[in-house]
Amino acid sequence: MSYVGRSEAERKRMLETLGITSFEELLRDLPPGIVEKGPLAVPGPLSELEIRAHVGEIASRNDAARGAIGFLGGGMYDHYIPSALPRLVFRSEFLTCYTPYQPEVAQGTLSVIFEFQSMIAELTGLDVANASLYDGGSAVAEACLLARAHTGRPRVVIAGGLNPNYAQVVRTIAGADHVVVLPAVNGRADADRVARELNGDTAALVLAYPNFFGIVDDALPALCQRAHDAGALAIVCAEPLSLAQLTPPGEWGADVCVGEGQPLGVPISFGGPAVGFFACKKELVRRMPGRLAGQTVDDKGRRGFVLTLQTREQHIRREKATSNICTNQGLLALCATVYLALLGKEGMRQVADLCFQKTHYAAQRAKEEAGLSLAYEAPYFREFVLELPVPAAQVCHFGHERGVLVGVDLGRFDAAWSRHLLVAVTEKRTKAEIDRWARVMAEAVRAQGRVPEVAAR
Amino acid sequence: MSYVGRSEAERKRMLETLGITSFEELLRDLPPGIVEKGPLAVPGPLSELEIRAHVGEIASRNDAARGAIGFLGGGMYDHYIPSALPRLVFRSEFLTCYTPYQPEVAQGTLSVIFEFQSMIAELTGLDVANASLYDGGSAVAEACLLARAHTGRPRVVIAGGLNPNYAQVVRTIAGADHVVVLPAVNGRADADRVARELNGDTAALVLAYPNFFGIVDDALPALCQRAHDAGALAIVCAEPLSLAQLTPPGEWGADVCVGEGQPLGVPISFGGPAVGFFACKKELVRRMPGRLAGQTVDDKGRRGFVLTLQTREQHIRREKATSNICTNQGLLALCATVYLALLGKEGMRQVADLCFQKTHYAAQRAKEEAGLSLAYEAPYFREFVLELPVPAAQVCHFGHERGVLVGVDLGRFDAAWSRHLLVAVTEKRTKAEIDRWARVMAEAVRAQGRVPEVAAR
Amino acid sequence: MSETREVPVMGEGEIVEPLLCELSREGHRGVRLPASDVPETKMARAIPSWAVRQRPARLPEVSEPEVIRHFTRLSTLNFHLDAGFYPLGSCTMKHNPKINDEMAALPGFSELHPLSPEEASQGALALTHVVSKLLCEITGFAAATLQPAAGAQGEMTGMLMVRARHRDKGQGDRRKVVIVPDSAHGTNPATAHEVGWSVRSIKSEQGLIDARALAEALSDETAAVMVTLPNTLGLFEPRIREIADKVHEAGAYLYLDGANFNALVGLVKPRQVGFDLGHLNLHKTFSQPHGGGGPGAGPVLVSEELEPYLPVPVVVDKGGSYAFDFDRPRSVGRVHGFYGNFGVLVRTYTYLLSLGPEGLSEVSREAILNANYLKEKLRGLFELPFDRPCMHEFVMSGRNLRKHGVRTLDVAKRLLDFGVHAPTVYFPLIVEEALMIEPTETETLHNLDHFADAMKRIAREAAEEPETLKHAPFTTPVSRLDEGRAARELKLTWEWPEKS
Amino acid sequence: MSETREVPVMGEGEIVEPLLCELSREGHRGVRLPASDVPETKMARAIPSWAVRQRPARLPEVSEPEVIRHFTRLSTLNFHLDAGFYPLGSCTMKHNPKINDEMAALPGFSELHPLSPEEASQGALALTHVVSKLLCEITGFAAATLQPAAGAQGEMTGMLMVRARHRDKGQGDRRKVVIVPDSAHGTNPATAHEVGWSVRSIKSEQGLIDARALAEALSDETAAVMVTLPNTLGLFEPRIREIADKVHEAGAYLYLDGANFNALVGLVKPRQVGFDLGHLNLHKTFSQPHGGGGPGAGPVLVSEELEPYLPVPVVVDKGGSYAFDFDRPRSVGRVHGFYGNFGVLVRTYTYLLSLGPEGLSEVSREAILNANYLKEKLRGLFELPFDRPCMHEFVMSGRNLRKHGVRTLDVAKRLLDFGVHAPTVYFPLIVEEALMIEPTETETLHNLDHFADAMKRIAREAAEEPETLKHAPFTTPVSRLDEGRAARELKLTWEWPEKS
Ligand SMILES: Cc1ncc(COP(=O)(O)O)c(C=O)c1O
Ligand SMILES: Cc1ncc(COP(=O)(O)O)c(C=O)c1O
Repeated sequence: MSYVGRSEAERKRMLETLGITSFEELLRDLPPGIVEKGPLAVPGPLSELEIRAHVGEIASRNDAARGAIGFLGGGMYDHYIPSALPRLVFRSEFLTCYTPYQPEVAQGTLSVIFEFQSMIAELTGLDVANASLYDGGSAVAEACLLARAHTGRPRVVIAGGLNPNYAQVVRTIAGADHVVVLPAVNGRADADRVARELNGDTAALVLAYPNFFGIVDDALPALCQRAHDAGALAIVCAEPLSLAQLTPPGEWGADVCVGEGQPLGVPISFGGPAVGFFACKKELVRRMPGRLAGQTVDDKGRRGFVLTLQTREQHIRREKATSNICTNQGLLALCATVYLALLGKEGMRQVADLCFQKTHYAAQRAKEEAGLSLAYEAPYFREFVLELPVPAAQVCHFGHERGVLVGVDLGRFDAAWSRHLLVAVTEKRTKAEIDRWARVMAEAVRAQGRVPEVAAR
Repeated sequence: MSYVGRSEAERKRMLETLGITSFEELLRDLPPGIVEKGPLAVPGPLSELEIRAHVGEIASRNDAARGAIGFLGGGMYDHYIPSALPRLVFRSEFLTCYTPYQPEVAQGTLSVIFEFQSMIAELTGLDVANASLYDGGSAVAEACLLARAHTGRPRVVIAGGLNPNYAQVVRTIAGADHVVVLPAVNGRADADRVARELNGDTAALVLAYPNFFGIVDDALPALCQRAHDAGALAIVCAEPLSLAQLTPPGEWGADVCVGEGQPLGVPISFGGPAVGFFACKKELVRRMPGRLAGQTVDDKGRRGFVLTLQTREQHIRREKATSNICTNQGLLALCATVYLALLGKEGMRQVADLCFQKTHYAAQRAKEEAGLSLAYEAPYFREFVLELPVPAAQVCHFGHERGVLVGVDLGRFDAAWSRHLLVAVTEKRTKAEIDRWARVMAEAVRAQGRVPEVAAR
Repeated sequence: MSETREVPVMGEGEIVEPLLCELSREGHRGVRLPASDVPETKMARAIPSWAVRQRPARLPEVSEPEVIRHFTRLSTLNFHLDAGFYPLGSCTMKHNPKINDEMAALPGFSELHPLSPEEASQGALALTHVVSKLLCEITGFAAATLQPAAGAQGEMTGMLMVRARHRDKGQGDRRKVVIVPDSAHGTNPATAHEVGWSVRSIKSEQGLIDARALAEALSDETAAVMVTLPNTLGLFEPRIREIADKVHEAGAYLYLDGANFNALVGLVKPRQVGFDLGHLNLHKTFSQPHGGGGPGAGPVLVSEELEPYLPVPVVVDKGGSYAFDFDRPRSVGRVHGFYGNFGVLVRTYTYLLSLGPEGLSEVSREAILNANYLKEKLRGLFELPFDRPCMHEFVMSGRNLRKHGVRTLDVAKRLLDFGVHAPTVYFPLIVEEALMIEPTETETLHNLDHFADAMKRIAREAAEEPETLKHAPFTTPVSRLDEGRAARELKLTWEWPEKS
Repeated sequence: MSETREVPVMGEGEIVEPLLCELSREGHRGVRLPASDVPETKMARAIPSWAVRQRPARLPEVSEPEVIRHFTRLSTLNFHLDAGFYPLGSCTMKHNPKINDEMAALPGFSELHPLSPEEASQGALALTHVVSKLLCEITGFAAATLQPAAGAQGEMTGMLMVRARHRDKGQGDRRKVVIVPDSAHGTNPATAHEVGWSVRSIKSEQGLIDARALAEALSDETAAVMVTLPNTLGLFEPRIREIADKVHEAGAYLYLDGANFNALVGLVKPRQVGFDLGHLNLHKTFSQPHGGGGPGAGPVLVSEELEPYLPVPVVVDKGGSYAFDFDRPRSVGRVHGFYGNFGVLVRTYTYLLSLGPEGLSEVSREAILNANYLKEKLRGLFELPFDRPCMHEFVMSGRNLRKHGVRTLDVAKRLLDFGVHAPTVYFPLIVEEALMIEPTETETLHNLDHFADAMKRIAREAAEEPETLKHAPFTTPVSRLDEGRAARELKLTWEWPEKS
């Protein structure tokens, strides 16, 4: 399959216009011997018909192709995506346009960004939000960089409970030297330890809400206060769908609220493309990373939107930019915007409530059916951790063979958690499916010893 | 799920505007007791999430949901549909617009119809074509009605080889009294018999190309001549994809060429929505059924398209209309137009050739692997009939259980054909699939006696 | 009142979008197919030589990107329901839910061959069966065929069934007249004619069927009376029961043209009112997208008496499995090559499930409320020939604008400048300069008010600056088109440019 | 030369499309969810009271039809690739094949959870693995990470790897300078800064790297040199091998900013030229749609020496099955919460398969031919600061229009009236009034000629009627926007209307 529309006659005409007889003459600036002689060793060309067969076969190797019932969370969730959403998002007007650098022909994209910013600000309880960042992990990292620039201090303290992958991203990007990652204690931040780590060098304290274990950590408001007392910013990494039922971080002390927007209508797609969101107080707006759409008017006084405060960005400010980000996750921010619009005020409350209800029902069934209890006794919202009598990897394998992805083996994150299973239940799971899950859990635990050992990772 | 956007407050405001206090006052013209008291006994309401589960389950009861390999033809074929096609056809601009009665805001639809007409005329070798009819069956019937009106004669002769379903439609619509359906002899028209049936009362002779058995009937040009000699019109029902490799009917005598456009990029969808096409000589244009787009200019001299010759149609001419058709199959004509554009001149030749090649390969494999031979020794293009030593229904059942839809049991059409299997092979079938089919055929035949008897219909 | 803008444009007399033949470039290719993987058969040896195409069909040669752009750009020249309000009377341009399309596109349905063995098509048969049952419940009829591909084909199927019934009763030779009110849609008389009958049109009285005229017209030659309910003026026939009785007394059948069934869903069951049979338009009442002309579906619902005449095949429940029944000796036969527009039925089923009983009765109630509200808002701007509560639509007349030299057509064209589609115009024929307005239930109050405001402005323009209206529309991709020229020159196919 | 049209419009100062908050109506609902089917847990009992939201988030209340219309109408305000030519330099706006989207949307991929057991994700792991290998083959590098979500993140990942390597060699404290040519994209210096290094910019000479300036800049403090090849002027550095040698002699690493790799596909393998590492932009060269800003993917390819530093996890082939390898002690760590933009990789794989070896080498060749052809066609209209054969793009300068009081910005805006997107303007910074034009390989000769004709007309307008240009565009949904006001007033979120 070639997408080039060119006949030999046209090629000849073009070369004539250029006054040359062979294409190679155009390559005269290339050092000799540099042009590859042979063809690349890649497969193809394949027609669409062949591609459907070949790529379809690869996709079929994933459980998802067989409609496995999933109870997986840990940062990404299997939510219902309204039928209208892909129809809108896949309109080529949205899908195949570039970054809105010519606003006169990009009001669609710019209006959507403005709406996304508005709704993220509302959900998080903060003043402003940006057009998107790569994902939850890099959003936390960018927030830390902002805090550093704002406070002029180097140190970042990450309280226990942040998604361990995100903590790793922060360490990678913000430099491990100045990033202190504290362990969770009983699935929560260790408030005393956090307090001790906050010092005059500290730019930011990073908290999670609900946290990686699904827990709504009661200490968060107080910890924000502690951060402020120490002159640091309080950064909250929040799960945005829960915010429809939970008090927004902006109301209990967050200066910056970031997170992963995937739960808002973004296909889960093996973890990406995802969409990081970034909201903060208005005092911090000039240090924000990424694009911002702002309202203005045109020549004729009509309302319109443009990218604004571009002097923060790399293409203007180069090494003095607030971030190096350029291409972002615009299309996924569009997904989130359409999702929030379709569900709306009442739908968002309802979906968050359904997740809450079903999650709590599942925990109860795990206890009743399989005699399993929570690893941490703490309030949780949309996922929880079970303490298993057997390695979680075994239980996951057992479930996989039965078409149930029972939960996330936390041993994949930390060997110390190898008997901990993180279970998330979304509105998509029916009571019957949850009951089935509980039975599979019970069987898996009973089958202990008969299940072959599998790699923990 | 309700699609009504209305709050109680708004409803109240509207009633106030109307000066009434209850909706029921608007029903005062309705005879007493006519309004249903209770709710309808229908299921629902269901959310999209529930509908996906429920309707998805129903769909899964069809073999097609499990990707069965198909060798079914008989009027509809499993062709490759380019990936770009649904993306274009499902653009709401095309999908959710009405019939182009206001041409100023319907140039998209009108241009497409014009292009469809142009390409159908080209493929069939005739002067003009219309915007679509319901399906192949009704297109044949409409052609017969046109012939009647044109000749002022009542009689229609259908030569052997027309799809029996289409013949039935003609009898239903054009009235069985004056429609003579002749049997096929050796899978072809019986030329002598046809000649005898053509008389001074005959309006039309209907021929098929390739015919229902896949055969390219050598007698067709001569039969057209016979029809003309008798003062009747020659109507050819053609399979349009084959026309990319076959001489167009307009070049060997057809006055009207109709058929089923499904092979041109229309999803097979259990037989509908399909798309009938209708092409004819320009002398007959004023008697054509259905809509026609014609070229014109606007106020400013710009080219544009409008529905034209509407005086043929029911909304203007009422009982004097050439047909009662109103709503047609516009979206499917769009599919065909996009398909013809994407495949283009060379692609259409290639796809027709691939069908031809693979069909002939399959027939050869049936002979080699299963010792099966053709029911009719005659040139065939894209499907053929096998003569089986066992009931075709048994072989179909055997294949179904193995995920191969081996062909169409012609016993479904005529009990005399209960050991005839109609096999169609499209470009989608790989050599490996054809070989598999041949093996399944061989096994099925060998299993004779061990296969349980199944209903022949 | 009209502002002006100075716009340097690319030059008039231009082509808004080239045709495929103009985009074609020799040697360009769109999508590719796999090479053949089977041994070659020489076509010349397999096929008679006269039948082997010598000259390739002259089809366009365009690369995939350019094909996509062509149709994408063409699409943007259309007004469509997902862009705005579409108050086309009698067309029920209601919201087209996307979940319906999604379900119809499930491979289990969309890739199902109609000649798959029944055992391989159980889902499709089950769905067909249940949709029949649900439509019977909604209308009160006893049985249904889902085969007709549109309303007009439904009408024809219905008339064929009536004819067969009369024949069975030995009255086939006598009963060959169909009575239709003069407000009827053109398909009604056209259908009657297509089955070989004659048409007797009766004049309406105050927009309603004139019982006396009907009585006079009825005779022992009457085969059927076709009634649209509510009628095309949006009025419910208050004496419909009487009418039914009279029709039955005369030995004829009362046929429902159900194009306007959106007014009745969950409110009135036509069978209970006395109809013997009739069709529904699934592309109107049941939210099937109209696709620029189709597809639709026109299932026909019938009383027990007429059930034996339904087209073959009929899907029957064999207790746990479903099958086609072809063995119906009194059937009128087939009207479709297969089983009708199955994909439309999937959408209909999805729609019914989405709405449920409450949602369905909301359909008619909100549609009626919207229509009456809009009628009230437009009162005074145009004439209201029949001023009584309407059902889901109403008809006004632009007669009062004649004094300014303005016609209904001008109003329709001008509306296009306001982001709203024009209403149906010049139909029904019995109202001069008719404007037939159907808002449907899915339009918000905001949209109704916007429409009313636009109409108000247009009515003012008619008085103050009639020339504006006469040259409207201004903001559409092309301006008014010369329909006369199209009919005179009759250019129905493209011409290839000199060299491509 | 500018024609004028008199258009009565709805009135200026209006809203092109309302915001969701303006469409919101109390009590309206969009999509519905199923009712809960499990016993209720009281939230107030399960969650600390401070955390239970008291006031519902003020989100829009809009019915599904109106949501669909809103976003549909908004979409039509965008120019996009499927509508026309998009000659944005450095952005490679090539055709986005629809089969790529189709494959990425397969449920086996799109519904796959990143924390599914490896045994349940073998397809995704296999695809990731093979895409790495193919990109290595295409670039000549030894290994790859597919984790970076865009080019800039790729740059950062690359710099982190270089830093880790210098540290391992004991030079981490010393080598903290990154050298970039002054023609470099802003992300290069921004990235260097983000990893805590300083930037040394070197002046170009005739649009190329000045070997002497580079030699002067190189020192034992140099960590890396970032080179875009071809550079942002579309020129291939003729002395790239020498440059590589010098960089290596200085103990630094040569980093490829591969944003312009479309010029090199199948033509030149960067590793063979001397690059140590670099990123590709899959959303440019590999046809990922740009989505109005993203997503993209910026895989980083490295030499054997740098392979140990790749981010974790890396997918490894365990002979028949695939697994994540986290046990990489020298890894720089993670740069993404999971594994990067997997969906983009599915598209890339599909694209590579579609093209195959011949198709891939056609990419660069046709892109280069198109750029040179267009450059020739525009010669004389604008200045050509570096007049030599270009690669896939070229840069002109609108300096010559200054005498008419016209700027490059005006040219860009006017182009929008011709159904063509504007080129990249004012970049690279080293060319005054820059116009950076990249046609890509998928544009037809016809489109190039149309663009050249439009540019010709605009150049004429600049001389004859400069005011037209200064007020362009005229045919776009809004006219020129006041960017200053946006920055001053800084309205970044909507305001709810007084009452909704
Ligand atoms: C009142 C009425 N009757 C019949 C029809 C014909 O229905 P269809 O277009 O589905 O054939 C229509 C549709 O336009 C109509 O409005
Ligand atoms: C030359 C160059 N380098 C780097 C980048 C940054 O890539 P991305 O936008 O993918 O982060 C771009 C993209 O605009 C570019 O053109």
